Amino acid sequence: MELKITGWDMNLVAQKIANDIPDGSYVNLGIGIPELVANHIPNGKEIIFHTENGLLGMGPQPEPDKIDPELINAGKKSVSAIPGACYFHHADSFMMIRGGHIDYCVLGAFQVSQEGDLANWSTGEPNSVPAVGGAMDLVAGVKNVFVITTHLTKKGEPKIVKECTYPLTGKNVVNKIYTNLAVIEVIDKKLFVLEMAPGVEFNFLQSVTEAELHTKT
Amino acid sequence: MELKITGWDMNLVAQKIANDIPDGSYVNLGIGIPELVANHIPNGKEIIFHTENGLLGMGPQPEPDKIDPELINAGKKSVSAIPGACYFHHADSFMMIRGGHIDYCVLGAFQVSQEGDLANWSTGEPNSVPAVGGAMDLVAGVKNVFVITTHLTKKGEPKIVKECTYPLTGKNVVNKIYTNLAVIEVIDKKLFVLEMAPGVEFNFLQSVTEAELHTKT
Amino acid sequence: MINKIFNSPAEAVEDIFDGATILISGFGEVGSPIELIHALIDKGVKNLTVVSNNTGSGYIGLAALIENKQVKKVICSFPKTANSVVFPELYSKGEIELELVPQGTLAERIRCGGAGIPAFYTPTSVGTILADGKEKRIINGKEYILEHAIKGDFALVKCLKADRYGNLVYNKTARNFGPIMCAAAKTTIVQAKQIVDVGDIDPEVVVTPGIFVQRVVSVPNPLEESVLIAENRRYPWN
Amino acid sequence: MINKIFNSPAEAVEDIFDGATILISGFGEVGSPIELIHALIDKGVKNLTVVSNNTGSGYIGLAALIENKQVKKVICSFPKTANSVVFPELYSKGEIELELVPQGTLAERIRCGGAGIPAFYTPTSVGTILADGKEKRIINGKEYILEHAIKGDFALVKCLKADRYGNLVYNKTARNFGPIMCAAAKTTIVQAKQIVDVGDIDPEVVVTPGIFVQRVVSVPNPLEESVLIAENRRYPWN
Repeated sequence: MELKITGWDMNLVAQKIANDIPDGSYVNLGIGIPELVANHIPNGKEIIFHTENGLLGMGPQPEPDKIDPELINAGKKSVSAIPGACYFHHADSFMMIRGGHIDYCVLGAFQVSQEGDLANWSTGEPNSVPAVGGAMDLVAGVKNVFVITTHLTKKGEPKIVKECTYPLTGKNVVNKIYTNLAVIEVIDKKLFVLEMAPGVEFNFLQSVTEAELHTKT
Repeated sequence: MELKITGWDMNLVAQKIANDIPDGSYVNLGIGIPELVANHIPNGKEIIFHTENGLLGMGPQPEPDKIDPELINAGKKSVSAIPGACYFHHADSFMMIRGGHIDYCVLGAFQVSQEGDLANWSTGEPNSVPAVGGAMDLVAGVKNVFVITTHLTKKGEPKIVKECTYPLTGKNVVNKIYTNLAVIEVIDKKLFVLEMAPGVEFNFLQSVTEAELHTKT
Repeated sequence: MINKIFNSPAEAVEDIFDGATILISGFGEVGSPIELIHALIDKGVKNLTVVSNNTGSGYIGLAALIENKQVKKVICSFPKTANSVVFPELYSKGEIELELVPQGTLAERIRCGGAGIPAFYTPTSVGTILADGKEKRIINGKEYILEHAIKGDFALVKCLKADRYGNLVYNKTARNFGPIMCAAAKTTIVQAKQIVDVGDIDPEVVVTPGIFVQRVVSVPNPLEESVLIAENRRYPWN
Repeated sequence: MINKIFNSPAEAVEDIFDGATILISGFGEVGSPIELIHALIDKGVKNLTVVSNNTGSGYIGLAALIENKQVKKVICSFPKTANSVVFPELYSKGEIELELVPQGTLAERIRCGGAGIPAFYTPTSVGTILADGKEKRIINGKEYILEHAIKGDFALVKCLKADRYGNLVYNKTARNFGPIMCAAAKTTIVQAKQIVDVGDIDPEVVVTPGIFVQRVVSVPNPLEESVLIAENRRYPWN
């Protein structure tokens, strides 16, 4: 399937997430597109970013002359530490995640099911090397799990499906899905469309979504 | 029973323990008589004392003008910290104990059984307030559990018994018993006399010990 | 903007409710948040479950809270100390419940409460009456018992320095149960001797990351329990 | 006298034996004890089980140890990174075993190894294939799985400063798995950029207490994995 409608730019999607996260939240951003969210925090909002490799209060990539090779994020890129940051070891870091102390995480997805299952760590291909990282810990522990993703795969297949065919990261864990076409909330194992990109109508959205969609009336 | 033989002074018993603990050991001393051990570490031996309320490298009671009310030992007495000491929280402190990182602990006893069971936290009296502190953690986790005690109770009853009648602190946990009359090792659930105080003979020692004693021949 | 600083102990404990489970830091008086406890006495909520290593001394702080009949149950390892009078008396009259827990098990149960670990196996207390009724399990040939996490509705904690993010450092052995209790409560209320600017505490030496703290109140000159006891003081003040 | 300082990486790893389980610190290259790993390559023991978050990059450090066919099995959360070539190739040929563990579960299993906790329940991986075959249990209405502690015969760890007691501090996010691995191994071997006098590290800021460390070796100018990879270097040196 090829879309005529490209919808929102992913930076705009990231901005929507940044707007939806309340002031004072503790937030963990997944590697890749989720990292865009950090660029869009509105002025005056204080958000504390957690990176699971042992830093609370992660700041932006530093100027080249300020780089410390031992200060990185979970994506292994150089970052900085804001005033008021702190370092800790991995067990303490995942205590924050598993213990429900992180308010929001933003993750990418291969698939999200209509019951809020997430598949984002493995395509299940037999010859690939499986790698899970902290994804399963995040979805099991973080209070609100947001997914940011293109609505369709590069091949044009729906990513929001009735049931995930890829190996799960967690069951019934996703709270909101932000795509280039819509913002969708998972409530009681049902998907409710909160917002659609300009030019996108409900029937069209449903036609590019395998899972059943609902509207809040 | 009243003993004609008083045997070693408890300071001398503490000194024997101090001599038996190897250089470089990490040691936790119980409250009361066990604390005497710290006074008898031979010159040149470096022993690191752990106190379960969060200090490794506990030093002696400080001069009155050096007292910090927030620096205490498990007996809630003022202590000092040696150079190279460190502070930590209670979960980390008992990680050291339960995880088998402490080499020796020295504890008092109400009773020790011939299989090395220890009772040292409760007399089981119905109206008393039970209080266990860290005793059960220490006997469960520390590599070598030494008991220091008078051989008999104040009423003259044996403390080294066939079976403890008081509630246990742990089963098969004691490695060595140091009393005013003898040093006794627990090997394979049997008690072997290693040394007797001057004037104490084996038959006499057995007569004031309910548990069966053996000699290493 | 994040600002966890409250104006007074009274304001900081304002929403503590009847029947709440409260974790209270301290090993004896060292690390005990006396001013927060006294604010809770002023407030007067009842039927509390208190998790703390001891039960207080004299008629100050935790002992005064118990004396004031606000505590239904205590979970602790050592409910008597040299000057402990209130708890032993109520306990012998059957007027307060006690769950006695080995100190290391208490610490680990609290840590697990903050870490999202609901239960764990431990060798401590195996073969003793404190293991009675607990699930036993042989793992790699050794016997263990199952223990469950402890979580608090609130934690009352004392520290040395705090910033508006809730980052904390402690003084010496006053650290004790503070860091693990901060993480194990829904609402953690901290009294700090000193409030410092964000950035003043080196990120390498923060002991309690701010994420584990919800409220901070400045108590620059905290009372010393043992001094007050020596002066025969009681709270509410006699 | 306590002196845990060894003269060289070679001397410090001298008694590592065939079939040993080795915990190796680091998140990617950050915190990875490259000089200790290279000493282990020089020594040449085999059939090792390596517990580490990743599997190394290029042909340096951990990747070189694997390339040298010394590793039978890796226990890790993320066995591939940008420049990861060695492990994926051996794995696809079935020449190395992999136990894939979620990162937080890996950290907690290691912590429990050091804490004398043999097993614990966790919500992580419930409902996924990584929970297959694991004991499930409902606690307070929620499903958990049972996970077991990981202990090492040895740990190889990198830190910033150490003293002769083995007290350690780390630099920034190079702390990662170091502190928990130190506690979880029978023999913990640490490479420090700087050896300082006992007493130089403030007791309030020690991250790893010396009790968890058996050997310290000075490596004042540790290699940087990514720099070497950019230069197409391999170990043993090409």
